[in-house]
Amino acid sequence: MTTETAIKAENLSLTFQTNDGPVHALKDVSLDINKGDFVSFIGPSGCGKTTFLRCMADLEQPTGGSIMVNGVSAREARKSRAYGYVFQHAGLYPWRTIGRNVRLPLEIMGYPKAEQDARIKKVLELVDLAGFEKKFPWQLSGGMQQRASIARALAFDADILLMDEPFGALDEIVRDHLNEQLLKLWAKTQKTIAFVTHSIPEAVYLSTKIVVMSPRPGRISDVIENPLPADRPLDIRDTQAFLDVAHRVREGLRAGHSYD
Amino acid sequence: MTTETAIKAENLSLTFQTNDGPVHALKDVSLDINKGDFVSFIGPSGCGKTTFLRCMADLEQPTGGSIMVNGVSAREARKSRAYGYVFQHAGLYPWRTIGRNVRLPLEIMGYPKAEQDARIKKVLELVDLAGFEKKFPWQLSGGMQQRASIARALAFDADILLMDEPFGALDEIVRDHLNEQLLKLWAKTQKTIAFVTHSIPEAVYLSTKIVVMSPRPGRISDVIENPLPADRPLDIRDTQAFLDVAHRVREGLRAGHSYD
Amino acid sequence: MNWLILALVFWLAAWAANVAMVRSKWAETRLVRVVVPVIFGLTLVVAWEALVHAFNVSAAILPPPSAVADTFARSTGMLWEDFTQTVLKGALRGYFIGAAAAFGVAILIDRSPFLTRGLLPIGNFVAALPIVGVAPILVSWFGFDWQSKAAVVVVMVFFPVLVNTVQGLRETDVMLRDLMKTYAAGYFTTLWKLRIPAAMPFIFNGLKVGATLALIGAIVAEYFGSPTRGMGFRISTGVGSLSIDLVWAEIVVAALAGTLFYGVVAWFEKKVTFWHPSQRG
Amino acid sequence: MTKTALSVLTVLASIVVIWYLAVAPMNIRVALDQAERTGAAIDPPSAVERRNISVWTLMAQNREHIADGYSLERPRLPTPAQVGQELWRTTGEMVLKGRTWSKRSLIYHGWITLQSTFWGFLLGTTIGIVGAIAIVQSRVIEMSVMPWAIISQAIPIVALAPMIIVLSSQVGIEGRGFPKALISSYLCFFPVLVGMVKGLRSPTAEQLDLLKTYSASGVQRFMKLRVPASLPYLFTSLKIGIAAALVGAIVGELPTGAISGLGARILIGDQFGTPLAIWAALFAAAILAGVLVTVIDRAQQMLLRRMGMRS
Amino acid sequence: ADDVTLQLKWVTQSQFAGYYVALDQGFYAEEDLNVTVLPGGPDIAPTQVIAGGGADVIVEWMPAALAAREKGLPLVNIAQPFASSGMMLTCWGDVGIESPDDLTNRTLGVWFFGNEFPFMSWMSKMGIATDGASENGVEVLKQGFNVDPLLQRQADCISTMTYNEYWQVIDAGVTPEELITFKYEDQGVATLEDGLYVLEENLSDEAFVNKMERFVRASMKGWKWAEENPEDAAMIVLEYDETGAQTEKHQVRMMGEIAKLTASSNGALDPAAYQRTVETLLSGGSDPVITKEPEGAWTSAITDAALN
Ligand SMILES: Nc1ncnc2c1ncn2[C@@H]1O[C@H](COP(=O)(O)OP(=O)(O)OP(=O)(O)O)[C@@H](O)[C@H]1O
Ligand SMILES: Nc1ncnc2c1ncn2[C@@H]1O[C@H](COP(=O)(O)OP(=O)(O)OP(=O)(O)O)[C@@H](O)[C@H]1O
Ligand SMILES: Cc1ncc(C[n+]2csc(CCO)c2C)c(N)n1
Ligand SMILES: [Mg+2]
Ligand SMILES: [Mg+2]
Repeated sequence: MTTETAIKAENLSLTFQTNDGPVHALKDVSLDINKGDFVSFIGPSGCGKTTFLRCMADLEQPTGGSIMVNGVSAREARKSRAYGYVFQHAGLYPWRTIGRNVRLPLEIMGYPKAEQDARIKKVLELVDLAGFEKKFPWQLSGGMQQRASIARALAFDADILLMDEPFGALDEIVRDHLNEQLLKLWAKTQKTIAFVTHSIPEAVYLSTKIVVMSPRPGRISDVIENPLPADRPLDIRDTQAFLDVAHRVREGLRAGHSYD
Repeated sequence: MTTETAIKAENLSLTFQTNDGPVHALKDVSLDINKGDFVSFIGPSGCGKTTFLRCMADLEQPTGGSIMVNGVSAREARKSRAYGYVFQHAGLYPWRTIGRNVRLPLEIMGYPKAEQDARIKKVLELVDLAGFEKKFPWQLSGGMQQRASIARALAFDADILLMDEPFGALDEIVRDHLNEQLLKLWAKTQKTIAFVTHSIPEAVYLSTKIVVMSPRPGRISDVIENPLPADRPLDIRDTQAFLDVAHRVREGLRAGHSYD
Repeated sequence: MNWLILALVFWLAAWAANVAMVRSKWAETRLVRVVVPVIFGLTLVVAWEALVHAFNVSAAILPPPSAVADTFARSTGMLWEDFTQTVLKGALRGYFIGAAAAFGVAILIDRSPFLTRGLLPIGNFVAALPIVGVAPILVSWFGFDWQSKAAVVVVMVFFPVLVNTVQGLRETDVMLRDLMKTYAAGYFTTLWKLRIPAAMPFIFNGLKVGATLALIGAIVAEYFGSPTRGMGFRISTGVGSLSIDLVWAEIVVAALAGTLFYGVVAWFEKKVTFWHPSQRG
Repeated sequence: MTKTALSVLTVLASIVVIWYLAVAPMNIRVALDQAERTGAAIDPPSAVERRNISVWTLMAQNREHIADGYSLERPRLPTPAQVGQELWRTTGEMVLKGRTWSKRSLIYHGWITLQSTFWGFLLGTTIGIVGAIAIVQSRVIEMSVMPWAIISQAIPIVALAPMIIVLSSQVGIEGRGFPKALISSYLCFFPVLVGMVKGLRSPTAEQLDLLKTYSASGVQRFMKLRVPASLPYLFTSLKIGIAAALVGAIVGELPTGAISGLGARILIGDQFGTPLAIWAALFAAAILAGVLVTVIDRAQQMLLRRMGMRS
Repeated sequence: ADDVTLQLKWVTQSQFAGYYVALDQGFYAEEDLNVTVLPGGPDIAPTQVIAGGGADVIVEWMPAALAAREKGLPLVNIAQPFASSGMMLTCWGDVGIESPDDLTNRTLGVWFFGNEFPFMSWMSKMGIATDGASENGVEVLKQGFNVDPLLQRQADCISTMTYNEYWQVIDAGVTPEELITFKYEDQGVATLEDGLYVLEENLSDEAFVNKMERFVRASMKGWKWAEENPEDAAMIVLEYDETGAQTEKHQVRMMGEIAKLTASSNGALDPAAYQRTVETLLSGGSDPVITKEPEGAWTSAITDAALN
């Protein structure tokens, strides 16, 4: 099996100029993500996870190094609509119903009307929101909104999915459920997924690769290849293998904090 | 050892009248919390955890049943400043610096100036915010804001602490750290703590008693006495005893959801 | 024709200069922020001068800015006297009385939701009364001197400040109010420590609206009777004696005074509501 | 809804009571002057002596004449009933007599003012919206124009009005409708401009980023995000704008020959010392403003509800 | 037909009856003229309107016209239907004013907008300061559009016209005995009112001059008709009043008073009256209305031709 590179960062640096002086959000970050990988990013608040994801999406301009997506520059990748992005907050447009929110990218990308309808139906079923098309965002709970925003990113054909703490606002049970769904989707579609989370079990449960980051300046402190098998029932989380990986992630994380 | 009751709810019900019809946020909830208890509330989103806490704090008027705090009505308890409350969102005043935010309850309760200063210094150290007195809330990260709001609730002498998901916005490491600190504080001050959380490990790690709630209508589905010893290092979370309690909580929780 | 070409050339050059400045790395400096609108204003003035000359517009209708500047320079004494009468005596006093009264009333009615509900629609109704109708009545009530001008200003300033203050006082975050409840804080403590500071952005909205209205109100009121001084007096009589240049000099004073007044209020707003997201850029 | 109506009525009732009470002191001097001419005994007997005596003393010393103040032909403060009667005389009664469009009918004059208001509003909102779009699209325009938009509002339009009229007739625009609409739009455009700039800027960075990830075009960004996001702001400013346009139309009627319209009625009422005519025109103007604002408010609620906004 | 636009000095009222009569009775049509009468009002300066090309001919007071001429707007009087002035100062009798000398230290209401010049000349002739600061001066108020300042005793005297504001005071219930009036005519400071003025440059245009001859002829015919049929004239004026605010009683009475001012004029300017006006204005003390003897400010050419 030859692996192609989906995302390739080399010596990526990004410094924000603020009135308190420069903030080194990312410093000399290098990382390869293969096609079909499920990569989780974990690290303390403010370590640059979101910034890294935004660089991949060409929403932020690196001040140093380079980043390639699907073999072209991040900018070209964005122009060719290579990825779907799920923001940290749902970010639904309040004046559009759930259905029309999901329709937004399809309208912009010029899908034919009939196909728009079909896709909306499909993705809303996927995230358990069938029947909520006509509701407005504020009529839904926070978790449902987050699911709608995931559906929006899945509605069009992008083989890369960038997800920034998509399940942060959900309670543990719903989260477990969506974790399972996401794994299934990934297995079925072979998408490449970059996934930011704060939860160690979530990172371990979902990913093929876990990137641990540490702050000031933001950099990668550990990259862990996940040895768990591809098929993962929920109770894999009670196995020793799982706990071992979790332990390693926790140690890596702790190193980035100033406690103890 | 004779145990005194700090909070006593009997057949507590609360129904919100909305334009979609009535919402039964709480229905026939009965619970005793002893002085010195650390009680966690866990349950799916919208099951009434916040509402229950707000009833204890006399911020919500029950539509049925009764609630007593420190042997008097919730209203009298509030008037006698019997508790400190930490809201789900930090809720700092943006026009006050962190220091002056913590000073607010002290000003209102008429503490002498010198004592105000001493207390502010003490609690800000406790939550690792020494040196940030002069900053304004928006100049701090979400986690720091949340810690400041905890400091604010700790600054004055209330023997009951009501905390609504105080650590929801924090990353796992900071959260672990604050969990430890909170346990220490509780051990030292013998406060009674009611604590809402979405995290099963957090609930198991912190509490003497875990209250599992379920929605529609909001009620208590399980009350679990935590058998773990009072002295709890962080790695107690890797023990089997811990995992067992966590499992029981998870089962209780799952019963409240419609999945599987 | 030459005048038109001159104006066009100047306009193109000034626009190019502005574009260059805004694109430059100094775009956000205070200097550029001042210079750019000033250059834009200069182009307006040059265009005006050129059009007046090019089309031979009679000075009885629209004098060129050079004539206005000339008159301005020669009449500073009179302009100052008028400024004192209209702005310092009429507009400012009326503004302070109106704003203070509105603030007081807002706090009074705030305690009663009943009054708030009842008064606000009526407030909006009264705010829609055209000043040209109110002014003659108030001049006949309060006489010809500045008192009647101040009264008109009071009426104009009162409702924007009232409506905004009441709204601001109501707008406080429920959670922040609950916090005060957990401290068992009384009405006045909550008012003083929470609701007034939280209402400040709204109050300043009202104060800013009032600032532009105050001057205009004082000037218009002078149309309906005044002593023989004041900006409105000069403007309303200047047209009749064809002293249009003097009228324009007074308009310049009004624009300067009004903008300065607005600027001062906006400066205080920045100081007082520094914490509000809209002030943090 | 009924709760609001009840409170408004209560407040209204108390205002009417206070108003009635105020009529006595406001009108006592004129009432005494008139009584003196009919030969009644007044204390003190001459107007010159009364000049320096407070109204309260005058009322106390001449109780039997207090009532006269409530039926003066030229009151300083008319009673609500007098204003109501005058309003009815010039509106409802005219309609009943079939003279709705007579020159003595306020409906006719209101209609004239309404037309200028309408054109001024149309012109003003167009300028405001187009200006806001230009400002949002171009930083140079924003930096150059915005301060002058603020300065423009510090210029008393009444001072410019005569020049606007003469100039517009010189450039060949006949009739007084256009200058009136221009003056009206001058007051109307500013709130719309400010509101729309705010509205078009209201999308959050995140909402903008989302469209960037779709690689949406500038037009798409404008139509799918900025425009819908600005609608609530648009309506709020339209409500302020229409009230301003009405005031502008009335102001514009002063120097335009004072021939017809509510502004002309106010002026003529002033010139002929018929305060009742002023009060009636004043109330007619405020009622008209109320109606216009309500119409826009209803439109706003309908549209925003369709857009799923909470009221 | 030739178009003529006439700008009046004030709102539609019997003060301008001659023009409305000529319009209504077809006198203008007979002269093959198509006349548009524009009413005036506060804030409308006829001088400005004619400068802007908004009118061919205006009704204006001579002081304002001469002042405009000095300001560079060359107005020329072509006819003078009003032979004498109707302006006066109306005072309360009970405040102790008996003669003009008693005016010192009083508060007086005065019209501005170009109408203040006769008053200023009068005061400076009597040596009374009007700046409000000097001793034994007068306190001057810019009077609004109505007579309230007198009625409410905010002023001791106000400016009135014999044909208009004076009667508003009377209508408010005041008896003539309570009032003291000083007519400018009696004080020897009368200035010519309500003349017809055109721009000098137009007078070199044959066609224009011819048009004006016909206009003046028809207008004077209108005035004489109005003097003979005052009630009908007032009704015609009412018909043309678009505000609907004028009353019959007031307009009929006004027509009666106006007739007294126009009766002795055939439309031609009386050079002696012109000279008196100029001298009054030149004697304005430190701040005269005009600073030098105007030249070419009137012409008899048109009235000569029109009335031959
Ligand atoms: N636009 C910006 N301007 C200035 N500094 C910024 C900006 N965006 C992010 N930063 C800073 O860059 C650093 C990295 O931020 P980033 O949002 O990537 O963190 P994160 O890892 O996503 O944190 P979290 O877990 O809290 O979301 C932080 O210190 C942040 O304050
Ligand atoms: N003021 C209110 N008016 C109407 N309904 C309300 C109100 N406050 C809460 N509710 C409803 O009451 C129920 C319980 O809400 P509550 O906030 O107590 O839930 P929770 O358990 O705290 O949820 P979460 O974990 O999301 O914070 C929910 O269905 C909610 O929609
Ligand atoms: C602003 C204003 N200017 C002038 C006059 C005076 N005025 C000009 S023509 C005329 C004759 C008929 O009344 C009068 C009185 C006024 N009243 N208001
Ligand atoms: Mg982030
Ligand atoms: Mg909650």
